[in-house]
Amino acid sequence: MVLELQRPRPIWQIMFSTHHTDIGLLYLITSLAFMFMGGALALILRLELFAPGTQVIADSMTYNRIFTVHGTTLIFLFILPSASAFGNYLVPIMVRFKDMAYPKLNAIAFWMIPPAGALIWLGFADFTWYAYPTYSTISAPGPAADMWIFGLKILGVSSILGSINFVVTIMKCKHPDLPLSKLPLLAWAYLTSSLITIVAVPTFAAALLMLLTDRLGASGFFNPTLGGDPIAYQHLFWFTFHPEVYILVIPAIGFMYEIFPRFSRKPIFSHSSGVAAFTLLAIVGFASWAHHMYATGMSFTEKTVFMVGTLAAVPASAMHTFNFLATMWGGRIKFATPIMWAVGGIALFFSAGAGGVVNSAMPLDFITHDSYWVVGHFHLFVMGTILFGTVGFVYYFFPYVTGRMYNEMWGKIHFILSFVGTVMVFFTQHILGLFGMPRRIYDYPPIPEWVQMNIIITVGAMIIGISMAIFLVNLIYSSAKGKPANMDDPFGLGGKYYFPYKAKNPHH
Amino acid sequence: MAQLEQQQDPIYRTSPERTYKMMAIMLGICIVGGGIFFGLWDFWTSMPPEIMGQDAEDHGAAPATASGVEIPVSLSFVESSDFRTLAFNALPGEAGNNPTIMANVGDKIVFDVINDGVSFHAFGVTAEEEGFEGIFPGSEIASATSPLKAGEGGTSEFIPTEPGTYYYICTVPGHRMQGMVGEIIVGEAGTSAQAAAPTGVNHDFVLDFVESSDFRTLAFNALPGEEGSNPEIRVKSGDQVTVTATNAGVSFHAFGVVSNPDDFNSVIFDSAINSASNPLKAGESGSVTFLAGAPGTYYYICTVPGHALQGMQGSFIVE
Amino acid sequence: MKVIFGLALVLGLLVIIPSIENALAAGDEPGEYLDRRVEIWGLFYRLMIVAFTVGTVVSGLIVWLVLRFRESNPKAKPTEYEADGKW
Amino acid sequence: MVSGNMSGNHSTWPEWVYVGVVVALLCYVGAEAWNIERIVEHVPADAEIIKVTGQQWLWTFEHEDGTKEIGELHLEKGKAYKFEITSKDVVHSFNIHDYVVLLDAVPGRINTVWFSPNEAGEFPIQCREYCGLIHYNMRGTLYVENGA
Repeated sequence: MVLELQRPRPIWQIMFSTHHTDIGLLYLITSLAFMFMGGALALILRLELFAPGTQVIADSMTYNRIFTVHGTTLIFLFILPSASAFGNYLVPIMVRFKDMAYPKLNAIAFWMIPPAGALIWLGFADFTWYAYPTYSTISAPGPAADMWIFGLKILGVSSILGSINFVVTIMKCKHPDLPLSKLPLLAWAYLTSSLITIVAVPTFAAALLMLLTDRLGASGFFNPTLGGDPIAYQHLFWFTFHPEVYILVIPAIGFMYEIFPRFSRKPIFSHSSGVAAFTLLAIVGFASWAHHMYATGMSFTEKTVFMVGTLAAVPASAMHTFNFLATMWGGRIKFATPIMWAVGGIALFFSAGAGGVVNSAMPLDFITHDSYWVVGHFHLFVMGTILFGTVGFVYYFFPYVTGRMYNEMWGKIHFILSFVGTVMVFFTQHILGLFGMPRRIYDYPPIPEWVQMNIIITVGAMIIGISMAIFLVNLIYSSAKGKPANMDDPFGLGGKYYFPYKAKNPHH
Repeated sequence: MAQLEQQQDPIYRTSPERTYKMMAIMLGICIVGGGIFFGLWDFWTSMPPEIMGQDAEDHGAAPATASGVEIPVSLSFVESSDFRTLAFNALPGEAGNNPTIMANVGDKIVFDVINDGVSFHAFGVTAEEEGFEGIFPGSEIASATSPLKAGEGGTSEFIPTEPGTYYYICTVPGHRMQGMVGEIIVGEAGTSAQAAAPTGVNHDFVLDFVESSDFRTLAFNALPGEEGSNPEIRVKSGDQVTVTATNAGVSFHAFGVVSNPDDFNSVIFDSAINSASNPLKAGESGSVTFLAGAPGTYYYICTVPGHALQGMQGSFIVE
Repeated sequence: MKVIFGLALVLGLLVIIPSIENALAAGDEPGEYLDRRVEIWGLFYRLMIVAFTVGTVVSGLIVWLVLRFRESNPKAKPTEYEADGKW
Repeated sequence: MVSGNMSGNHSTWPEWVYVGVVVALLCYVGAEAWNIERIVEHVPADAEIIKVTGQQWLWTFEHEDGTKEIGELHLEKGKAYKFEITSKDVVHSFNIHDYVVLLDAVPGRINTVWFSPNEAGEFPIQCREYCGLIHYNMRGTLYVENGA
């Protein structure tokens, strides 16, 4: 809380303020809360799959509802808001402007999230986080499904508003003597991911409306008996949500671009290649959506086109990895908690990327489609890369927000447990997928390999659960009683760096 | 970033008080939210989506002969905890599940229905073997569009005008398929709807499974439109019936008498020849002998899933 | 830089060899039906070889970087930027 | 790309080499995948057609000779079979993992995939696309018998 550190105000004043750091704080707290809630759901799912037969969940209806909300929560209510959180804190400071371009719009964008979250959580729909018709139109029970649709509608609008705000702040409110080429890479990350959002998300908004009218029986866009086509929805959906993957991952990469040079005591290896990679990703990211749909009976040509499009997006990510490693090379790295998370993040980022390349090879889709391979693959991205980058940055930012230090030892323990758990869970899930276990099943036949691997996965999941509990306690305890941080150099790295809490952004 | 680096003011750090206040707020949200969450947990998934074109046609037939007999029936909508199975009075497997109502033409069946579930339901009587259309006027209580909420109830009456099998159902789309359907078996006026004592009379029927050349239409003895397709069988209650079935097709088949052709699992009267899991292969044949039970209209079908719907069903009327 | 050279070499070979064997193997399907299992899993394992080779190099590099350039490493010396404290 | 002002004074050629290697690898992957897909998608002319229909929550199979099977599929070893897959209600995904056969069953569409069982035995058939309550148990069995 930049201003919080200079002039304490009652909590309600922070809640209803339009100041970018206050809104950033609200975003941060909300998203972390939802992270713990969604994670808890994951643990329940894993307990259920610990062995064949019913374990902790009474029926498949409940199971389906839980995994649906798990996915929806962590993607839309944790990852997106957490990115906006740090964006709100840092973008105005990085472009040296007193606030976001549209402070009130900013506040509105945030306050759309709680009601959306309430809709999603109260409804607890059961049609998976991507709500394919015709299941979602003719079979999914309401009103839960409709509440989900409205919830996502609101979240979509919220993220578009937020993105517009970021783009305008960066492009128009940038300090005149700060050229784009000198803009910190984190700001570049927000610029690119916001641009992607603005282009990609409206498509899904449209798809949601069609879904709703179909459910109400007013139309048949996706209903073949009325001349519609379910595949159309999948195209609309993935046209939004493959770029969404980059929307989610780019800020996390940006966090790492803050952390690596800082702790390596060395500037980033190549600022321009980072910028190039971001831009490349933002463009090429739109050429690959249908690689999620190889199995829907696409023609050889279509498949080829989208495979090429997918592979074309890989060099960009590879350049980031190179940049990180080259930045560490020749530095003098202080391994505080944040950079540990960042390094672990790259390692898993690479594994996920390699898995992704293998995935994009058309024939292998026959093996991996909708199996646990896919689950393991994208969880390596969202957990291994995005969550690692984010959590690392939470630790990095903790002193600037609270003026206190988190507990270093428990931070490291948190990282080690999470890393071990992540590897146990998601690498095993890849193998489990190769053994043919489908996603989203409430129960599975007692095939020995499946049982063994599910046990390993559940144990790993519990390890992650423990580490996250440690995280929670560390956050709460340290923000209350942690030892006061040396605000000029909380991590004892020496060197001058911009310190957010010094930003002269008057409250208004 | 020169301008950012002018230090000013002392630094205030988050204090325990503020953290605890924060925690209190979030805990409050969790408790209130949790209350609503678990309170309404099941309600939100209690309504299947609208399916287009659901308007009941008007049968409008007045009772031919009122027998003066009044049959009071009280029903309650019940739901399994997970909403996958719905039924009347008791869940499948329990006693009194979807009770079959025996009546005669002209009898007045008075329904007293209450919604014991937590989701929405509506009541009606139809002759349709599936779906929720063709509700007899006067037999409905509430409707799919303005249903009975949990705990609400209502009454209606139904006077069958011709013998046959009718169904009392939940008219909320989908609920019938989930099990909210019971039968009303209506006998000829006057006859009492009880299984008569064995009469000793024997009937022999030969039913062959036949299939159209494109294998899309299935039938007994002859294809639809031809002479003797799906012959109607009429026997007296208590007669001994022997059915000999031969699989004249190339697909798998099995025989059984059921009261609801959609429900190929519940074969009545021990009338099954083989089964879906162990069917008659091409050319094989089998035979079964059983006693015709209570009067009413039943169906003999192919008990392999889907075949009855493809046409392998004929009416089996017990008088 | 050696690492990168080695990487280039190994992977270069990995590209060339299978593509040659492909060129030879292509086009003898008719008669006996081909076994899609063999084809697809074969592809899978070839790609896995590539993935794991690269993976070994990358993760090895990461581990080495972490050990070599950590603050506590005896060989560690201040970077050129620490003097004026700007980076 | 010129190294920006924010970067240190160093050469960027290693990055170019690296990017080159990555691109080469991707080309290899793409070519391989394209080639195998081409081979696998080429359906033999004499493949027997099996109509597969998915519905909540069972699989129906119709052989060329009209034999209908539910939840079970009896095939002969050594023959080639082409599945014509469709769905009655929601999207399912027809999957025989042991034979790497997988394709969505989409209402209103007929998707085709072919394979040739070369090994007798029982193999599980499952649904790989979420289709509702009993999705987890929408299973069948493929019996591959030694043909006469």
